[in-house]
Amino acid sequence: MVMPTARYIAHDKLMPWLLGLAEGRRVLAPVREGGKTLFLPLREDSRLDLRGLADDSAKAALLPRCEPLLEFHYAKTAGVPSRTTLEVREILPGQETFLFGVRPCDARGFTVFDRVYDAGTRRDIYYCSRRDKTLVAAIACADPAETCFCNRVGGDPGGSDGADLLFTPVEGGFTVEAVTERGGAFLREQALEEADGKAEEAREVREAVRRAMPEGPSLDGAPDEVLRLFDDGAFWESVAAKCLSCGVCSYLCPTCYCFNMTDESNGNDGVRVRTWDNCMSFQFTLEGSGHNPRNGKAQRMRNRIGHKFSYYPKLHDGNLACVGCGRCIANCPASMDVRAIVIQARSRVLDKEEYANE
Amino acid sequence: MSDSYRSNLYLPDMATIQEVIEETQNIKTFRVTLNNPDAMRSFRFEPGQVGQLSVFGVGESTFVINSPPSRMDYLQFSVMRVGELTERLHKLRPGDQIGVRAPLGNCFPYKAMKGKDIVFVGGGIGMAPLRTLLLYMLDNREDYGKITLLYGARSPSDMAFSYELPDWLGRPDMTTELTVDNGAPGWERHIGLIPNVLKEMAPSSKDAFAVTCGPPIMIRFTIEALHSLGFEDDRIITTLEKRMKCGVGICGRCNIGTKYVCKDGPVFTNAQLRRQPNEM
Amino acid sequence: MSVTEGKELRIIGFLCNWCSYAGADTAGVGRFAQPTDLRIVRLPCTGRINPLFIVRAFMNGADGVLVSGCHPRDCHYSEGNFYARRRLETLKALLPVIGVDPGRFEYTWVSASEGQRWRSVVASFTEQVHALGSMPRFMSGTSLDLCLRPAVQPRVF
Amino acid sequence: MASSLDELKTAIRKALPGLDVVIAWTAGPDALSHAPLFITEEADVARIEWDPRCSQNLAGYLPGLRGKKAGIVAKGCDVRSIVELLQEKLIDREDVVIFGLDCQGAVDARSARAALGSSRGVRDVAIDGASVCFSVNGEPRFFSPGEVLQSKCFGCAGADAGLCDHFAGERGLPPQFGNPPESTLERLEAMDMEERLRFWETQMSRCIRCYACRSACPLCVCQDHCAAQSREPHWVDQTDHPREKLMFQAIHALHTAGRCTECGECERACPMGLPVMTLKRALNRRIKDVFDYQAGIDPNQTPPLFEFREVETNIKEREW
Repeated sequence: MVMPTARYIAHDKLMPWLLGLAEGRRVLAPVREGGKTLFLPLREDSRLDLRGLADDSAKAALLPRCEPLLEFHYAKTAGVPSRTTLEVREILPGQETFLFGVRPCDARGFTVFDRVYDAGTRRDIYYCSRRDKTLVAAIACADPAETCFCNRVGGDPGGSDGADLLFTPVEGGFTVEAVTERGGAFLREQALEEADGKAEEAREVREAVRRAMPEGPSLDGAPDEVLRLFDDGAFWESVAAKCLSCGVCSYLCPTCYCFNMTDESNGNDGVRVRTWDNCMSFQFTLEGSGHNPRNGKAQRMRNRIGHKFSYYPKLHDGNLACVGCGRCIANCPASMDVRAIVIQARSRVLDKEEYANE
Repeated sequence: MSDSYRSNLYLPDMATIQEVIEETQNIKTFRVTLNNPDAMRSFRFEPGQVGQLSVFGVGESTFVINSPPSRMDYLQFSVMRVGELTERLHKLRPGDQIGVRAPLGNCFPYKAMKGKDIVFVGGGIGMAPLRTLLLYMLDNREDYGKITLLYGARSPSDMAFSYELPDWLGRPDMTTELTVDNGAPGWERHIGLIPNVLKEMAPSSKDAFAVTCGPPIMIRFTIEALHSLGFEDDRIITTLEKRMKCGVGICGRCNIGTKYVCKDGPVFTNAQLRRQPNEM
Repeated sequence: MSVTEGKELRIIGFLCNWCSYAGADTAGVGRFAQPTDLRIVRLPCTGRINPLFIVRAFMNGADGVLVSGCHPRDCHYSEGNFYARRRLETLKALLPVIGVDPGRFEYTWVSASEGQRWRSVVASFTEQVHALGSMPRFMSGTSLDLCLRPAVQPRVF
Repeated sequence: MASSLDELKTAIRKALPGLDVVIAWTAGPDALSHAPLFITEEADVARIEWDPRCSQNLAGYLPGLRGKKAGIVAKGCDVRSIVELLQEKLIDREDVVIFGLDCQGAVDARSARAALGSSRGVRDVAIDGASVCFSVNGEPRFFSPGEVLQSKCFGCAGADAGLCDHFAGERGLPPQFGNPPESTLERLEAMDMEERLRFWETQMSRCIRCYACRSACPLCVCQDHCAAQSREPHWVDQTDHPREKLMFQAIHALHTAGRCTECGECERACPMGLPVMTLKRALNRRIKDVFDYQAGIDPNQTPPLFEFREVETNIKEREW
């Protein structure tokens, strides 16, 4: 299929266009509310905020904070008061969604989910049907924040991995380019003007932001270092010392996908819900017997860093489970910095090995 | 693979409890059948695979299917009462409805074990996963060499499967030893910790596999004892337990390094475990 | 009783076993006419009451909550109601901030012999709650309409 | 403040040999908030920072360090948390060395970021009476305290130097910033009951249940065993309903009633910017009125809900 040519939409046309799309489907976009910019269903009175990275990641579009997996109903059997019947039904999601305004890092985060939730024979139908019904429109970055580091984890501030459409800010508006065939088919149906010369400008904008990214050493290629440090308790104790064991980093992370499943019921009716879970929580691995393989926050931090920079890449062709959005850094109540931990781990291993070689 | 046949990974099959056996004061065995007769008829699993049992309104938990695949009248699960879900399971009676997501996980390498001597070492509820393999091997007796079983529990009254023990003890084609930490009047078998009794028994490690399951501390010392008897790490097989939710390697809590116990396990050789970080 | 003629409201009573529950019993035995909106939860002592019981009751859809125990200095356990008094006084500051009218919650002391007093406490508290009407409910699914479909909505509020 | 910082460093260098660890602040990954620094070697002392970006209350780390000799650098408000921990015997006085500081106000990183547009280029922050000055790429930018400081700074009682083992800086009067910005509690009080419920419904719908409010709270000592994640008792369910999330806030507020010193960590930690200290403020106000008690003032006092009077002079019980 031939991709449609790039299109252009002016700033003042954007909101009406999005609201038009919102007829018949859910449009999620970064909206200013309560002093925060969050991905919320777009309404006429919404204050669209495209200034930078939203405060939450858009992962809830594909993995809601809480989603019902199935519902169950107990009922008394007529005539046999001691017997109950049980009915269980799955609840499948079905909403068409246009997810607008994610940044390239967030869109790339979806590819981290895809490898786990849509893995050949193991397809999570809740995730997959949301993914199938969601068109992802990313906006290339123009103004990276101090905490941005997508360039250090294999990402690109002007990239389009995981997205169907790529918007790029240009003078007066955005260019729109199709990334996937699905995006192309969608774009063809939209009455948007041709981008013409603006496509070239867009390319320059993306080049410029690549140059504007804060520099630093790459964080990939660390899987073995993290593993070799596994038994270095003192190291993990020291990096985890200030951690509060809250869930800010996990819940704002566009790649954290771990979940919990719980039954919640009221009398005879209930739902089995899947909710975001957090590997820094004590309960995450607490077993029925009271034994907890990750009893302390140092062990939990080790698994968190291990998962993102070692285990996941080893299982998935070297791709990190981190896209460098920096939300965990910007929002950590104890100012933890995941970049620094990986760098420290690496230099700790180097130091040790040098010492061993001497 | 086990999980591929399901279109919805999280939707259990409805099942009926057919029989409840009170094994000990805190262990009950449930024999269940799937409500859909076709599903029950076509149900296939291999020894060592697990299932998630659902009590709707409480949740799910993982248990090994401890009946052997060679006996498919029902699926059997033995449950020790330790928490919210097992507490509720223990209150269920024949006829009650539960959910079953099974089979999940890998199985014992029973094909690779063919022609070899087998040493089973089970502690407490850890006997349950061994039972499925043991019965499977007894049902295919000619495929395997000498079979030795050492089963230990805290006290005689904590021994599950007591109704099967006379058969196991009496069979000429296997050697069975029982031990308890604390004896009781009438107890005529071993009194002592499993690893110590194992060392006394000293089964030969030549052409043999050892299969062990039990509390973490028992496994640790049993593996030491097996080493001292000359068992190599790739001939020591254990089956692990972790907190699990999804059962299909997604939810992220049961991993040891890159291995998910629910999907890549629960059965591992000690050699495999030693290649993973030490996070038990 | 005018208040019982209209729609019944959901009023939860947390009563101590030794005084107020017995007092309610006395009122019942004495066949004192009372409104029927109150649903009683019996507890060993008002000192057993976690103020969160009351918050949870409102969250679960109660329109009013009444706590009653032994008179001060008459506590079966000597001092349970003294602690309860402090806790419940503190709780009074929380409820209105989350939108529960202060008139929807009261605590008082009724002894086992005070059947008549129990009757008047119940009558006047019920009347007070009826004057406020039913508690405004959270709209379901504000943030995630998917999660709580009407058929299976846990604890309709 | 350079001189206070030097004094502080000298005091820590001197005390460090007798301590297992000293907790102070150092430059963090974000230019608007400094990060905790756990000092075990003298070389780390040079990294200590002290300016209005030292917002985090470090007292919450102390219960976890029990059994060790720990030094802690504390602003006046942080000292109140330490006092409360001492009162409840959650830490041992003889094991804690308090390095007090004269604080002129602490930056609220969130509002500062909003006011500045970005944290990039921020080099220094200073408070001079009625204005807060950020030096951004060498250019001074001035804001009023209400725009960029934490709301707790407006009721600052100053540092009680008497409780500190060391004190760096001047033991002067606490900063006076004039009119505080309108608080959520005041806004709520102008609403009717149903509007208040709707207010919380909207606010809590944003809550992501990360429990940072709890994890950051220096007085939440249950932590790993919090009621929020317990199935038995089932205080809150795991659905995304705002009611359940508000219930958790009620739990937090009531568990800290008579103990909360309004250090503001719960609100500072909240990644969704929710006004979760409001409930605690309301309880504190009543506790002040009824029991004439303020948490974190006197280490020898007993929190009001841990005791009682047979005759409560300020409680007016209802007549029936």
